[in-house]
Amino acid sequence: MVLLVLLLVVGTAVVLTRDLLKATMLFAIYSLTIAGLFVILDAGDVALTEAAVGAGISTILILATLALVPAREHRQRGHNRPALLIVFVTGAALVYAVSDLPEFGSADNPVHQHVGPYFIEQTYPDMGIPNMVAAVLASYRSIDTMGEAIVILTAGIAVFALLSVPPRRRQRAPDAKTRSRDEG
Amino acid sequence: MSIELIIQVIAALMLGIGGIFAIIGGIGLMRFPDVFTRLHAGSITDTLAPLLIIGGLVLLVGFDLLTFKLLAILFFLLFTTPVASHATARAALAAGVQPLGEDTRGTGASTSKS
Amino acid sequence: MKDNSILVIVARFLIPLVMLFGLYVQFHGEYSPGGGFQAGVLFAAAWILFVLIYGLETGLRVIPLRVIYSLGCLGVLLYCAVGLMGVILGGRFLDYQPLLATPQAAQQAGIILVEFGVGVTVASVVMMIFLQFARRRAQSQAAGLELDQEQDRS
Amino acid sequence: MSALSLFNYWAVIGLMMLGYYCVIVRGNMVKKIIGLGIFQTSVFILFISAGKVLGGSTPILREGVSVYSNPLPHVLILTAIVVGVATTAVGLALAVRIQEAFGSINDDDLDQLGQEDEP
Repeated sequence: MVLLVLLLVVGTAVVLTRDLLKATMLFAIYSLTIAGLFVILDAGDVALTEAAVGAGISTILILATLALVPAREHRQRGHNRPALLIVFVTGAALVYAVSDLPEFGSADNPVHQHVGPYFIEQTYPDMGIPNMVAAVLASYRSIDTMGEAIVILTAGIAVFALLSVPPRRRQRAPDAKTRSRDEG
Repeated sequence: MSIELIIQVIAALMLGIGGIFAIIGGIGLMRFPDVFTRLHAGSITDTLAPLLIIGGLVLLVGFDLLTFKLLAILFFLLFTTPVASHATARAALAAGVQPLGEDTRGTGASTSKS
Repeated sequence: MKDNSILVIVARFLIPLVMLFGLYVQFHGEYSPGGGFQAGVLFAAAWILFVLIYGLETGLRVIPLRVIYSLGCLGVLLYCAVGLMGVILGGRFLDYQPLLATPQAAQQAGIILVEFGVGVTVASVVMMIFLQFARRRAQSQAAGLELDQEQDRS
Repeated sequence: MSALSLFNYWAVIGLMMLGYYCVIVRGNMVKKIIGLGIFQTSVFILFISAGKVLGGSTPILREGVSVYSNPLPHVLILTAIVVGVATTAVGLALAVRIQEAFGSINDDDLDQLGQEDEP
């Protein structure tokens, strides 16, 4: 619960900073906090992944991008009041909807009635493997995981297609608006 | 029985002191004026606090496979944090941040406040 | 950054440890938290650390570009091949039972192979993505596209 | 107890709305992607909270433990995290290309460019 409050604070800081470098670093802290939260919520595998991917790889990727784009945001022109209204209305609707959810952590929630008990009971007799997450990932739901692997490969190919084209030489003008007008 | 109690008390003390060090480091990180002093606060507590906290955890766990894992984490942290602060300080110097000293007071602080 | 001896020595020391941890996570994933996804990311992280210290050229000499590309595809192909093996040996797609005589051992073998495929794919894709971003910077500097950060500060 | 039993879900909604706000208000594309990341992680927390059983343990079989949390949400989120970073990479690559083509990754600047083009 403390971690959740910390998450809200760090998330607000990420959204509010204008310096993108600072926002990236705060986002890494945010990811690590989430990893801690996952450990508390009994999800060791997910915490390991989040710590490696969220705090490590995505931070590196955003930093590599910031080397290529301006690392600072422009000042916003003040048109965010409707957006705030939308956000608050959506949030209120969601809070209203959430009040119908079953109580947090109770063992007779509908989530735990369907296939979860089967996985918990049958993993060891079926496979002889103590880690149920690995068993479900690679055996019970293996077609799903194959799809994920293909999605990752596709994302890699997409990045390759986007970034392996050599950049064109461009006439530089001092102003950002006139600079790209002749580009067409 | 009493030995276990003593070990637990020592472990709790170590955990508590480690936590206090971490908090002190955080305060220093917020309050100090420029990059290098902040780095000083951060890095020193970053080596001391894990040392105490993981030491306390090792005492709590006893001798186990987990002890080895904890010691490996400690080992890793003791190697990485000083190097990270070294790299940060070097990068700050290379980026042209002047250390805050007697004679440069007032010039370094304005550029390095982040 | 090759001239900074502290970084070089500590990295030389840490990279094998990170890779060892990656292997542990990959092959001990059946008994403790871990698996292909995490191990792949860890392996790629070790390589990225190497590239950050020694530069992209040396990093590509360790794992050539063509190897990275083909490993990414080979991982997925290994996954699919394990699936097809089940079909050929008389089961369903991704059914591990026909692979070995005892069902438990067959399941374990299937899981280990599949996780290995996932790990290889994830590692090489993450390497590839990082490589593209890192290369882009050199290319756009060569094309005169480097941006001055000061101009956009408002 | 009942007042705070849904606290996780409320925090998830708070984070979700933070990410949403970041995506729709901030003009900078890298910031939008970070906002998308916040939104994503809030969904992760929602799933993992749904899988938690109070008094349960990590879903790795051990002696002396009988109550485990539900492993299914963990599997779903495990793959979702890695796919999330892959999509983030694609988004960042698109941002890099837009910066190179138009000299800006800000919505307002790009809007102006579009208005200047059509007379």
